[in-house]
Amino acid sequence: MKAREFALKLGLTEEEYGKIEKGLAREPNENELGMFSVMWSEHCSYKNTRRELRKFPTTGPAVLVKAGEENAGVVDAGDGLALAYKIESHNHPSAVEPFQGAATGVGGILRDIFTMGARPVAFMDSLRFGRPEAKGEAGRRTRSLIKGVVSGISHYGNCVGVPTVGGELVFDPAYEGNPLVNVFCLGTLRHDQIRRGAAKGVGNPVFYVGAKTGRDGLAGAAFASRDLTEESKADRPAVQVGDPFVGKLLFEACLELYAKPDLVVGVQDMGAAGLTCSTCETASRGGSGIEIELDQVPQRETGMTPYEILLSESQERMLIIVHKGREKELKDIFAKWGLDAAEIGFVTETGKVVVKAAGKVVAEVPARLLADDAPVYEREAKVPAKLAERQKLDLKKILPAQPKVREDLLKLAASPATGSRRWVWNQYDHMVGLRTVVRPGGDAAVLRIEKSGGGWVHVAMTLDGNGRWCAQDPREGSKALVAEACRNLACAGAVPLGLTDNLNYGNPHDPEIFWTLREGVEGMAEACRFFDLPVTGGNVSLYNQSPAGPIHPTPVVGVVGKVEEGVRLVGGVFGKGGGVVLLLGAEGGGGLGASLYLQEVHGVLAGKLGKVDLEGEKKLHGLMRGVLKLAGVRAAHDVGEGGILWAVAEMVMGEGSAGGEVTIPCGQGERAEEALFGEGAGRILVEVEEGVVGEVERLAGEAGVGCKRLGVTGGTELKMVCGSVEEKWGVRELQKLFTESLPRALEGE
Amino acid sequence: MMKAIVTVTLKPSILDPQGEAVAHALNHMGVKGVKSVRIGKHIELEIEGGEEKGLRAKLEEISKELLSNPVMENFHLDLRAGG
Amino acid sequence: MMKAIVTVTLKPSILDPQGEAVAHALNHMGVKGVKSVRIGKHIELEIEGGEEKGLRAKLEEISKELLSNPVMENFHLDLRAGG
Amino acid sequence: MRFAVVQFPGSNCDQDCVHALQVLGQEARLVWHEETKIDPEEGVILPGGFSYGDYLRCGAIARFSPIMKSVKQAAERGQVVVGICNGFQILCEAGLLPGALTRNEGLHFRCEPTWIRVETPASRFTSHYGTGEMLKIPIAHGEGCYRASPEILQELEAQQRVLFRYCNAEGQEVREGNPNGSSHNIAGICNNGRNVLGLMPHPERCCEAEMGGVDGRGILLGAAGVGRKI
Ligand SMILES: Nc1ncnc2c1ncn2[C@@H]1O[C@H](COP(=O)(O)OP(=O)(O)O)[C@@H](O)[C@H]1O
Ligand SMILES: [Mg+2]
Repeated sequence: MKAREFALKLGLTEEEYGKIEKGLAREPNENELGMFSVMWSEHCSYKNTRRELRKFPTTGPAVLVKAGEENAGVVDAGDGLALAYKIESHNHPSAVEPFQGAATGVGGILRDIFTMGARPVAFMDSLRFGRPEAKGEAGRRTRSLIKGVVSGISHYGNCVGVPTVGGELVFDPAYEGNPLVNVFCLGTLRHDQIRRGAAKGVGNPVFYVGAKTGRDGLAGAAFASRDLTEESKADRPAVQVGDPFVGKLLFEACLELYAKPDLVVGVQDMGAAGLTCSTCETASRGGSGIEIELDQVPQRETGMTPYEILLSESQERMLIIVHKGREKELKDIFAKWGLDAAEIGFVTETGKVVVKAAGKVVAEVPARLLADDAPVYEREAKVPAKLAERQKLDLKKILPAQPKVREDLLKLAASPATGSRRWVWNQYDHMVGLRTVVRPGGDAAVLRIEKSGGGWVHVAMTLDGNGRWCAQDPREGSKALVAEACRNLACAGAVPLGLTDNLNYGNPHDPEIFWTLREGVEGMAEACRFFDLPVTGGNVSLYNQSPAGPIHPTPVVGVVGKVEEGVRLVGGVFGKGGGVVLLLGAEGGGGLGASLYLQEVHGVLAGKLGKVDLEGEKKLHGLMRGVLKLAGVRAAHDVGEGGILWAVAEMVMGEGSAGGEVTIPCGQGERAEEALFGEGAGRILVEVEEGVVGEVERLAGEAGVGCKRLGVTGGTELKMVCGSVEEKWGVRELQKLFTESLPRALEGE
Repeated sequence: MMKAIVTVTLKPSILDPQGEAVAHALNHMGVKGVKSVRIGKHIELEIEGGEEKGLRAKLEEISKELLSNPVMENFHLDLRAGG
Repeated sequence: MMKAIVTVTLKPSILDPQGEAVAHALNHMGVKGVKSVRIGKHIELEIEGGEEKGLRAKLEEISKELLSNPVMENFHLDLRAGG
Repeated sequence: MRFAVVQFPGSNCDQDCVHALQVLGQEARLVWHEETKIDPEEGVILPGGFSYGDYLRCGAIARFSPIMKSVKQAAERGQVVVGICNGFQILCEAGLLPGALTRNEGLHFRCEPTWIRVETPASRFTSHYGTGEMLKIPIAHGEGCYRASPEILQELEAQQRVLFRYCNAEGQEVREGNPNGSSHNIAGICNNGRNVLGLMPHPERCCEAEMGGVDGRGILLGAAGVGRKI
């Protein structure tokens, strides 16, 4: 086959082929084309989104490693401590094989973190599926996807001993054919422990460590290799299998290795595009070259071709460059942990990645050309033709003449879409490591991190996305996301330090989809700038669509922050009763556009979110942190999806929590449903003791933030007044619906 | 009464972390010569009635849809009389 | 090259919740007459060399000591030539 | 007292145990599974985690680790040996405790606080508590369903070797308080010499108020031979 033809078969374009030929000044061979096809794919090169990603703010006083520099960003957490964190998607692999797809997603993000020199200390997962209660085959398929993904995450995360402390689980028909599985990992390290993925020092040996290479993940394009017989094709698995046991040994061995002074020169994990990616990226970063011999690569299967070895995506492998003469120290550590460590090559000054097999050169490519010179495209963007129509909302046509708030709330409580997520996080070890101070179930998880000299720093984190908001208004929706994430942190008394994002969208060649992506990025960027929040990295997942259409535009953000000194952490549910409920922030529901309420209760997705008042948010967050320093604050919970009534309900549905009696303000001309279920941003509910109400009001006054007394806690009922609407519910009844809805939907067969 | 035994094995080039760990352990324990270990499932089903028409086809379907994962596994069905 | 297949099954008195779940699912899927499902392990070992003296005894020992847990499982060993 | 906390490949509560013991004023050192030396005056902890990935069966491979011979000897000499979660599974596989831990009846991994009831103060591990005292201690396992033959179960009961039982919030030994389906609601047992303890719940996870409670302290302090503080 001609090189050009082969290139096209691998998914490269004519234009890209031309660029390769020009860069090499000759015709590329098949191995080289294979390498280009993966390195220049969207996944590795961000060729369709790079221009957009440049819009994010990436600098700030706390940033130690910037977005795009290394495998994960790193921020300063004070006291010499640093945090490395990142989010990664495994949407498509999880759709094919949910258990292994999700598990290897966890393994992949884990490697990104310990590659930085950090000890991984927490995971979070953001999951989106179709409706589990759907009838027939669709529902059955969705339920098995959910169970497979959750057990895959549980399998990997639990086994490596890193707690999964939070996340989200969303059901929406928009994800039926294309689930989203995004995983986040956080690691901790000292400033002086940060590792770089650069190959430096001519003559330094390059080691391959970890699991052996097999034909894993040689999917799609790579199948075009003509060397395959029909028979071997059938065996050629696109599915990568994760081995968390080896994953755990690998990170322990690496951490032990890093602890040796001046031993390691550079580290890089082998993720997508395995050996190809890790060699050309380290060489490119180091401004050097690398020469490797494939015969030295530990192999699990026999008869693998250079092409297969170069492109394999076998899991749990790393590339490590050490100083010459120190090889034995590395080998000893890996031998102790029972892992392969093979010297496969050395650093050169040529600027090229040279690959040999049995001593013969099988590929020779300038590292920069592969790693950094991928084409960058400007995609066409167009406002979706139907957007304006979709943003219209005529409540009169949807809501009943008389509000049915009692039924509405029961419906929400009984829906698997809104029910307690305990079924999920009970399957995750969220306590291992003795750091989890605030467990899953609240607004943000909080971990304690030991300082070098003793004592603790407390770090909060949250993961948030909202496809519904972003589908209806990609710009404001994305802004609202960032605001919500920061608000979640504020409820844990934390100042946000950095953000990582996962952009989940459909096909970027569709101008309407590209427009939503651009709007999303610009909205997030604006909010980040406003909150002084650097974006330290992230991931892009495109082509998320099924025959039924694209998914909702779904950016997901992970925000980490540091709990302020003096903050007393509280839960998000009412305690024993006898407290006062205060609403901090804006009054009024903010309208029902794009709300969970309309979708869950009335089956309508219409309208859009109100404009986000970033200024008001910022003040609110500051106030919240201040309030948490007072004695006598019992609980805090932000108002998000489902609106204020749902937020109050969540506060009474916690284990052992008391009921309450609240009066919810209903604005002029506002329908009760709008006041109760509207998802306007900028609101937090707190429960405090009577004695501190005055102090909270004073702080709120100083901050210029609203503070309204809604009622009191206690009793076994939730009673609510809103304008002329008055309702009550038994707390036990709500709790039962809330805790049982998800397990029933998933296991009720 | 019929008895069906469905043996589910991983496709040859799919990684078997479990098997690898066992092989590793055996070598470590001084058992020589173990080249590879692969671990699959052995599933026994007891079915009421005799070998009715369509039973085998039904079992093939179950084996494929529920008992094995065709993306990664092969299965072998063995159907015999007796409990 | 020798191949050993060790089949590990749960003792009859031990509950098999996973098997029960599968049986339940089968009934739910409309497959009638499945009285019981029991899930065991199918372990294949490849061993270098021929059938040397003591190999079977060695494998019996491994099966008993490592591959199965006598508290709750039985095993069956099948040894044959060929890879 | 000093404890040797054994690190198997795949252990992941080893550091947690060391930390908890230190919080309680005890000494602890990590011992790699390939070592063989355990001092005669040390206690031994086999921590939780996934030794050898929990492949094949939990604890099945770990019990062949070189250190296990020494652990066995230490147990025979009457030294304290505590297996927590994966450690309990290893002790059963190694025959230091009877029975086996099988897949949770609900088939899911479960991580949550559970209520357990102290069945008898007659062991060093329970010496800090009274009969029937209730402790809230988290579990985190997929295979913690205790099974043994009727004879063994009877023997365990007759010899008062069931030290901890799962119960509901009212202290009753009922099904809904049993997170994994264990026979007799067993959460923890000891050997005949009462110096070897295996339990599924993680006492090391509740030795500090910030971690959500201190109910696990007494178990570890008891293991260390520290008398009860009234
Ligand atoms: N997939 C998941 N994995 C772990 N924890 C989850 C998951 N989904 C939800 N949670 C936890 O459940 C709680 C409720 O989730 P959610 O309703 O999304 O909270 P919020 O609206 O405050 O962001 C949070 O503490 C969250 O971390
Ligand atoms: Mg949220």
